[in-house]
Amino acid sequence: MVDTKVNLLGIELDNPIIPASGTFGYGYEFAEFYDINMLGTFSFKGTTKEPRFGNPTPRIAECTAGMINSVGLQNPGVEKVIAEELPKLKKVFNKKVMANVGGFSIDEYKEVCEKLDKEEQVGWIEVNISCPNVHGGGMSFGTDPKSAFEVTKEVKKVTTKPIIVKLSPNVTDIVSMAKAVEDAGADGVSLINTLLGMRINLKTREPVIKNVMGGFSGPAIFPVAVRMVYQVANAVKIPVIGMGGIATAEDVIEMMMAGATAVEIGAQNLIDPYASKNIIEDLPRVMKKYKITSLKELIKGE
Amino acid sequence: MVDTKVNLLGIELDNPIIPASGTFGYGYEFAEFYDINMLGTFSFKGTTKEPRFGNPTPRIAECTAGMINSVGLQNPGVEKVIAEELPKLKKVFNKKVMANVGGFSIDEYKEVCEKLDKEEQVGWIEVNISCPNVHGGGMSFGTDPKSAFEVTKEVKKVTTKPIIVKLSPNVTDIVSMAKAVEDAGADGVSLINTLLGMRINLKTREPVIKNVMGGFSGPAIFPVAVRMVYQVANAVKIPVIGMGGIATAEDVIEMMMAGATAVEIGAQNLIDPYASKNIIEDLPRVMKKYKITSLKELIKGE
Amino acid sequence: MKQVFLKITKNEHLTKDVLKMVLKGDVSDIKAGQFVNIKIEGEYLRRPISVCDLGKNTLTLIYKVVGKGTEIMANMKKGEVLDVLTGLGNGYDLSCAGERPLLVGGGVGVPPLYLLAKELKKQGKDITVTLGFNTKDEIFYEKEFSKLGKVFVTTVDGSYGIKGFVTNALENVDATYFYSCGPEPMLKALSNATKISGELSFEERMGCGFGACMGCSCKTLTGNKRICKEGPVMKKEEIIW
Amino acid sequence: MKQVFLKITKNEHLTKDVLKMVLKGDVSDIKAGQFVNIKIEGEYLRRPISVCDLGKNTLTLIYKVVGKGTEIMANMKKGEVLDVLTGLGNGYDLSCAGERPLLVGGGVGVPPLYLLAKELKKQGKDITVTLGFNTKDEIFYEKEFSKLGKVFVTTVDGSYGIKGFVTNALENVDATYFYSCGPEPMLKALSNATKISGELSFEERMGCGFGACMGCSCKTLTGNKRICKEGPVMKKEEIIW
Repeated sequence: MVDTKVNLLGIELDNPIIPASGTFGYGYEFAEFYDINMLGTFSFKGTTKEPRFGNPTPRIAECTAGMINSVGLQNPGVEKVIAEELPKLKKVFNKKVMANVGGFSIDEYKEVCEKLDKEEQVGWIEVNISCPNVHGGGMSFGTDPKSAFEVTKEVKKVTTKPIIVKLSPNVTDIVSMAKAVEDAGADGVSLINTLLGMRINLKTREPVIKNVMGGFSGPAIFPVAVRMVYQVANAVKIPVIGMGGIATAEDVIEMMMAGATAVEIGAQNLIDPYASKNIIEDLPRVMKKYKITSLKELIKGE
Repeated sequence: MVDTKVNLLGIELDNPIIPASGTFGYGYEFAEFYDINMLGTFSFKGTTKEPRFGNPTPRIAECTAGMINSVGLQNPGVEKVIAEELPKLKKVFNKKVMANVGGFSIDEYKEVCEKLDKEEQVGWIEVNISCPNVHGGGMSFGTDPKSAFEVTKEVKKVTTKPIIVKLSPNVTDIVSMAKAVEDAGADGVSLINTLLGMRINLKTREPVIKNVMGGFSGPAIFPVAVRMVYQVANAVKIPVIGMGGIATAEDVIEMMMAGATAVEIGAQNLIDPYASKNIIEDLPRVMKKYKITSLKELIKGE
Repeated sequence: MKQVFLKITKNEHLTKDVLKMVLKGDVSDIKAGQFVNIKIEGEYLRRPISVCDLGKNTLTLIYKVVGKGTEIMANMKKGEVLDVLTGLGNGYDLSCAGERPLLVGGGVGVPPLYLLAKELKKQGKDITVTLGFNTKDEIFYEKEFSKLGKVFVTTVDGSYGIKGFVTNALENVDATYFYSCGPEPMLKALSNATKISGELSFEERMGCGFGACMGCSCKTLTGNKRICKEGPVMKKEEIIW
Repeated sequence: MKQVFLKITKNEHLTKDVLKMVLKGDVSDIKAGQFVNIKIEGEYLRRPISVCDLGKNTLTLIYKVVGKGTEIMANMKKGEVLDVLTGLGNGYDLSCAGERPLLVGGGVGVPPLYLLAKELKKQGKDITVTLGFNTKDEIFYEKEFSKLGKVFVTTVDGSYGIKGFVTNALENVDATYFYSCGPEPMLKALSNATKISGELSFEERMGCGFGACMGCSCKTLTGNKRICKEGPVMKKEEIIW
């Protein structure tokens, strides 16, 4: 028997598979498809202080081996997430969930993180400083080490649970970003968020996405993700959650060999609602194939 | 009849199709496959002052919808290019060629550009400040606007032909890079060079590429390329050559709608030696389909 | 929602750009007005196609070739097996039909009305169908609908039936409720032209098609809705034009 | 180089991991020691496979399943048509063989020696063949080679033939020249173990396979060479180990 367990910042996961924020709603919808308790955990839909509709449609574009989205953090707002979504989730998920938080100012990040930190269901808080689809702050926090440091430091002041900062790949130097949030007290980092991409409709000669650009994800971006996870894992001491185009159990292993402690599955959940389940079920076979007894042996420093 | 002609910095091209540097050698090898005079032009193998072997092998890795290379500017050196490669090319190509120049210092860029500028066969000089596979300068010129400005300014001093600066996508702000070289006197920019990527061999648990990372190209990166070309074309007044994952005539049109005056075809030449030829032959059909009479009508400012 | 593997038993042109595909397999839990989401080899996103007809083990789709995904579909052969998510979307609410429902479809908005018409017919309703096309060559399924109710066809260029838009065929129709599907301008014109209540089926570029990605959201008077989950069918009264 | 479209007429296992594929079509201009580069649906790069045998209109390839590309190949069916670039690489130089050439192959390095052996046989040479495998179950083509010359088989575990490496079978061989293909450690050992001159065929990860990308370059005593163009066959004397 192979051992798929990993430890993510003090909580043992049955496996390293974590559906990524924005591709798994608040979980209960996928619970109609399969028992989501089989997951390591999942990161819920990026939550902001106020309810948001997000960007105008169309906000989806097809790409070779990937897709662009410009949803723009549509969510019901933190109050409603706590009052309605988490109770619904509780009925179908008995593990700790990862709370994903978006924001437009340091104060907003602080307020939302502080509220979610008090929720017993929440095991980790993933602070998204890298959403490419919101203006007025979200992205600049993700591309400027100083801003990233600030938001991390302030969030840490008002929280007790592990803070994982989600990094943008749209930067010259991913290592300096990771080090900045590590220095500010981040307990972990997750990367990569989407690459900024664009498509044009040849018939209308206009961008496919109403918002012109959006976040590009899917297997196409996997080599960039592996590279950045490798760079960051070799530069920081905190755990790295790897993501970006993972579609198979082989990809999971490759991402962990690059230095990830756990992985998030994003776009693949959207083209196959059973993707995360299938990957988990296929992991033991792939581990055996590559003579891996325990996933922990792949993790740097363990 | 549709008109595929475009004007690239004073020279009329029969069509906007330009095989990209590093995927077309010094041209004469492809002349065995088809008459390369049908091309708009092509950009020859990145040439440096001294002969270079490049990086250790393996220097190629397979990716979903793309590949990684870490060739590292293997070339016979500028003297031999002028003495041997250009004369061989002359026998099979009667158009102006684009000279691609790599380097490790401003002096080297200057010296190589000055020499190639004197060659009658050379129509444009493409200054590659963005090769991800060479250390000691090549990449930092491509990620720092000040260095990019400097190298462009110095090269312009010793050349008379149009200088096109090839930009790296591995930056936070592609627009500031493009503006820097425009301010320094660049006549045009070409983008995107490859994204920095990495793959790991699950059997050996080591990077596939001996040099660990390399340049990721192919259809996978097309949405990033379209986005950056769009951003740059909207920010500078000089012509933009668009490249990055172009595989079909439709992609050419999309890149031109994003703001490109001409396009370079890269990785696709490697998986299909007839790719550039096929794209040129398919262009009129696609233009008719999308009711484009002349490609010039797609180019911004024309 | 259900993931099923269906075998193509027919895939043929009805017009130059419109094809009919018949699939065989587990088609339980599919309702009129819903759509299926098809995995297409070589494309990343699935392609949502509205349900046109349903047999005991067969599903009929009618689709228009509009891009690369539908081009690939058009070249699929009998015997190929497709990975299909079924039972997606809310579907039409048959309980509102009244005695004399009006069905209004435009172009590729016509197919989803067919299964609806069959089911309303089973309930003994007096059905009127108005089908709008650009031109004569694009017309399909007129005969099929004729077996289920009174059919008016409009063509924009007047090459067949009533010249103009579907709204030009509504004047003498005395209906209790309407069901519609078609391009947004048609839906809006229809909504404005009718005093009765009704339902309209919308299109949007979708990511997942099953409510996860929020790609296809729209604002309504009754809150934000996902076209793929709380839609594609909306009540006339809740739509913000 | 030539781009051709070849139809699969056979694709069957020789051992657990090694398959033999026979392709039909235009196979002109292919020489012993060359390789072909095959477009594989779903993969980006072509896959280079060495030429094992050649008929009037048929090409035989023997390949080992080592990754995703060859896995896809192993699942290809009779009748499928492949996009193949042929005539790639330099091939063996038959003019150096002398009267008693020695052919040494290890594992999947065995196949390219077969066409070579056939052609040397045609020239009336006295051929000795040494084939190295890990174990008995991995052996293939021993019988085929036996028709062309004297064959020694070695297995690392001694489960068949001579126990050890191909070099263990060379002691009593009196050859004029050697031709070899196999893993690099084998080639090196062979090169060291032989006093005669010879040719060795190398493997490297390739981008294009036809000399454009410089992905597979290597340094030799006679300058930089591209494995795909000036190689894959190198003279013993020019190799830098």
